[in-house]
Amino acid sequence: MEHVACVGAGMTIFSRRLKETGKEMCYEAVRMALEEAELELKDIDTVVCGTAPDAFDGIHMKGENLLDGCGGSKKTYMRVFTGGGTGVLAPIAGWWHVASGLSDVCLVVCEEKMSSCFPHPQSAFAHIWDPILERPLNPNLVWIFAMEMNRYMHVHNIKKEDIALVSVKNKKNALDHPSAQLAANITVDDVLNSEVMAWPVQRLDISPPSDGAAAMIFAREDVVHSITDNPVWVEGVGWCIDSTMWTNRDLYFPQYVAKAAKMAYRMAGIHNPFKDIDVAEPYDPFDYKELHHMEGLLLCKKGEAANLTKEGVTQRDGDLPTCPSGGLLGVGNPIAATMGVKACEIYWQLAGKAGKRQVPDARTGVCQAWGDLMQYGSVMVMRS
Amino acid sequence: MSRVAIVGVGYTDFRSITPEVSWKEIMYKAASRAYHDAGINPRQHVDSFITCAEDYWEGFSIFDEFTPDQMGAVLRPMITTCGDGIHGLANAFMQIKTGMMDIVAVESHSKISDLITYRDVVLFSFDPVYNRPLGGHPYYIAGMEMRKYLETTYTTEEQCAHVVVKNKKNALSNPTAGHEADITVDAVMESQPFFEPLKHLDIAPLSDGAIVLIVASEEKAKELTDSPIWIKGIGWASDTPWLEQREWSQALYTKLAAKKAYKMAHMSYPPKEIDFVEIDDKFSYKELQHIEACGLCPPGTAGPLVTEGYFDPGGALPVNVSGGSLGCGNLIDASGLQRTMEIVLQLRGDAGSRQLEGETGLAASWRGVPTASGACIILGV
Amino acid sequence: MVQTPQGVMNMTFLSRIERPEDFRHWFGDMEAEYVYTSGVAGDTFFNGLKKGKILATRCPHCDRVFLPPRIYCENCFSELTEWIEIPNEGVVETYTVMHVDIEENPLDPPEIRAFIAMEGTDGGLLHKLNVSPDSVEIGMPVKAIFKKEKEREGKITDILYFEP
Amino acid sequence: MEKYPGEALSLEEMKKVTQEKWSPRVKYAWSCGEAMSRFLNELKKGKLIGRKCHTCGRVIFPPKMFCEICFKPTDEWVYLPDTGTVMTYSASYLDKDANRITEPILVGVIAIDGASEDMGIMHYFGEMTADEITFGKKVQAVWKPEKERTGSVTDIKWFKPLKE
Repeated sequence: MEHVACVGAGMTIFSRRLKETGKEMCYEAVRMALEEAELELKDIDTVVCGTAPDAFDGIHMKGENLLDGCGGSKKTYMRVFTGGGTGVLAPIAGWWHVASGLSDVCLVVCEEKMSSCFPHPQSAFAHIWDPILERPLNPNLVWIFAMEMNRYMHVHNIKKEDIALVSVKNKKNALDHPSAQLAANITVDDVLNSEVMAWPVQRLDISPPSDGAAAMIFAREDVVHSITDNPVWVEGVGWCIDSTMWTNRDLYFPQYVAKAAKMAYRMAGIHNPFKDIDVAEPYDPFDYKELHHMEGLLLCKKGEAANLTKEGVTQRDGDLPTCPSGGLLGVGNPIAATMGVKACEIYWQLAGKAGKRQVPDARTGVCQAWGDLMQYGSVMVMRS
Repeated sequence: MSRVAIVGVGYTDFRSITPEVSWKEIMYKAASRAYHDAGINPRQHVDSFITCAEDYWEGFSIFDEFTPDQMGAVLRPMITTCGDGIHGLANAFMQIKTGMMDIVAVESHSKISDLITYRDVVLFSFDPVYNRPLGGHPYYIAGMEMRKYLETTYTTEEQCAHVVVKNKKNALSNPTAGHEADITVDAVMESQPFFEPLKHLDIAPLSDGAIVLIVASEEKAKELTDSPIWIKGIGWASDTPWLEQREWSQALYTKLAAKKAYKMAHMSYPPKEIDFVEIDDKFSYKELQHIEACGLCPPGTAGPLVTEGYFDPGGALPVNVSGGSLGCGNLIDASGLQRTMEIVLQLRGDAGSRQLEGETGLAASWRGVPTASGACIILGV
Repeated sequence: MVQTPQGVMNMTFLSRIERPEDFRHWFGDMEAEYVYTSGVAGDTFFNGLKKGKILATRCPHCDRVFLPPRIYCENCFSELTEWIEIPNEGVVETYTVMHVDIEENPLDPPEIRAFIAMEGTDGGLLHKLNVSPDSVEIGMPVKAIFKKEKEREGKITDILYFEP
Repeated sequence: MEKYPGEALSLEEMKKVTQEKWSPRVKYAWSCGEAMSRFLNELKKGKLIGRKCHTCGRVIFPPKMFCEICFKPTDEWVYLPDTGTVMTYSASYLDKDANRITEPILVGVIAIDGASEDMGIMHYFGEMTADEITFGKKVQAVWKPEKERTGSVTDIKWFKPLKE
């Protein structure tokens, strides 16, 4: 197995609407990553594109449409897609392109342009459900998360005000992120008093739909050192899917995330995740999801994540800084392009390039994404 | 470097409609046969699963959700790649090459009969501001490309019609094929002009079907079977997606993909080293264009050669003995997997009445209008 | 050899529907409304079309002129900032006579679609050709015919068609 | 703070840039196949049906012709009662298009009695208020009159509290 490092990353701002086309967004993220790595497009031999439903951008086979903006024209180009899990699965795919020995320098580009779906991307979400069993009930996407959140709160007896702390923390962290769409100083009361969407989910529990793109460059060990003195190595990868039938399992714990995490930790030689990991970027499209995923990532025992948050452990200056980027709640949620606040953020943190968001002495980091019908986990461990 | 092999195949019949199975059940059917063929249990032996699909072909915003159960992939590593079946095989190949995986299952299917508005969906893949607003049947792009190809290479419409006749006839010997026929060149030439010079019978009709291939590391392959089929080379590539920037006369994506595959297979003169070929023929002229792009004959010679019988099952270089898309039906993104499967069956000696002699075969795919993406795989015993 | 597990792996289902009328189909769609911004390059191009102008961008490194215009060079990824106005003329690079519509019903009269390589660029435009099917040929010089200025909306259809 | 690329548009600005609109025609007739056809046909008769796997002993609901855990065909059809237990729930003030509504939609996952642990479906609750729904509550399906049933999950109007 070839040793693989990330040598550069880039991302656009995340915004409710961007003027750029999907291709143009990809180009801008890629250019930033190339500049950081001081590489040119000709140095890239392989391109991986990660982008989620075609129904957002409103282009069938949108991977094909985006490919020139991704730098894939006349190149070896591949799109992977695992719903919301794409944001970390795409860099994992970049890893296997390089680790297999097939590619020397691989560019990974993630994109989402949700504003094309007008007036609201909700109409695209209407089609993620089973057409026979669920779509006839006219479901709204928020319902499943509300049901999962409720089950999680019920099983562990967790209070809404404790969950709201995640939203407060991440929106505040996002104040330091140049891409942030919803950075703010808010209070727990703001969250608890915000509009009820589907109980127990309220407006400030949710991340916003966004347009955005992100890019990362991975290189093989023998070329890494000619590119940078400051590589961040991919030490562990894991991905896992659970059954389609989300109504056939207890939703209180994301077993698929735990399986993916174990796979990645085994590869990285991590035995005690809480101790061995210095910074974490679990997927946080909803505030409870950060807690749910900290448990899935085995960073704490089941039901304990809310306490850690309350104790300040997950703050940037805590023992386990979690979502120092500001996450999806603060920076925005352009599905696949959340690679920018997950995998890219861990890269920047470990390379010491996170600017005002920098957490001290971070050597090992983990990022994770989650997707499909609450059934997909993708996990990547990096080390400087 | 350790090698990678295909150790199991499973497939359904290819039929224009399949009302008796859901998309999950057709996948289950192909998967259970592939696992049986490889002598494995997916719940114990398969390390990773890959499906090749696009949301709008299937009717879901996130099709990946609906894939694991019928593959035996629950709580296992699984991904969807939005590509042709050979793109899926490429991911399996790479995953095994990392040393992390030993056995990977690759699935691709077409349940295109579920989609009522196929042509509208193809049009929906066009650039939304420059191309799509002009509307029309999306296959007009193929008509334009065929015109340029014929003009540049001096290939004739009759030579393209020969491809249709050959492939539909080949399909008569393939029990899984769904569009087999014994017809004449005149019948093709007289079929309704759709997008001149492209005629009705130049277009591969749509088909349903599912295919699963089991890919294994060298060590596992030798454990599992006495006849592993080795992946000698694999490559995939895309030309620009801009119709306005493209070289209309040639299939650059196939040229680039084949070059990569040949390099990996250490082939210096592929026409002498390859015994038979399964190549994309979603439109008749595409077979000729793709043969030339693979460097199996010089540009402009594939047309005359097809009329001479060079690409017939008994010819010097049999092409699409399975019947291809014209004879089996267009399986959309499963097409590449169907072609690879045919090469595997031929190399294993399991191709029944259409069995050919040879030790090395090539399969090449194209993702259809309006894409310029394709993949290429070289297999050997 | 790995042992084949016990059981009936190759038997697909153990029970089958036997009457065709018992099979069900479920009808549905994946429809939504979409709005596409024409992008940073596209916005300049389509605002140009409103004024009857065709604008392209040039890559100074590769000396290529992109039409449709891009903000980046596809080959070297340089940022493109140099806009040039090009003549409304080009030659037919390839064409087809469309005899059927999207439902595969006959189109009468047939419609001609072409890719027009535009003068002074390395690209061109895909559009309709207003010419009889008998007289069209590859290499034919054609020019863009615009809608009346008042009717233009900043869309590709501001060009009605190309004609000799 | 350094500037990251991208040009944000307000809703007003969005209306001013050049753009295209499109409403695709995307329609499906999904084959329901063996398992779902039978399931829907039984709903029309006012019955719930599952499939049993003899290897793991689970009764799978909604039914599948294959067991995803054992990876083998399931063995027999099993009728199930139309009662179950509330696994989780929500009271939604959003409809499917994210429009705000004042009377919440009560929805949840109901594990069906007689099926294996956690095997349930999503459905509505009725004949109770949001406050009356609790985890573990026993509920029963309320069926539409036979004449109005079409073989759909909506043949069940909602689940109501089960009277002991």
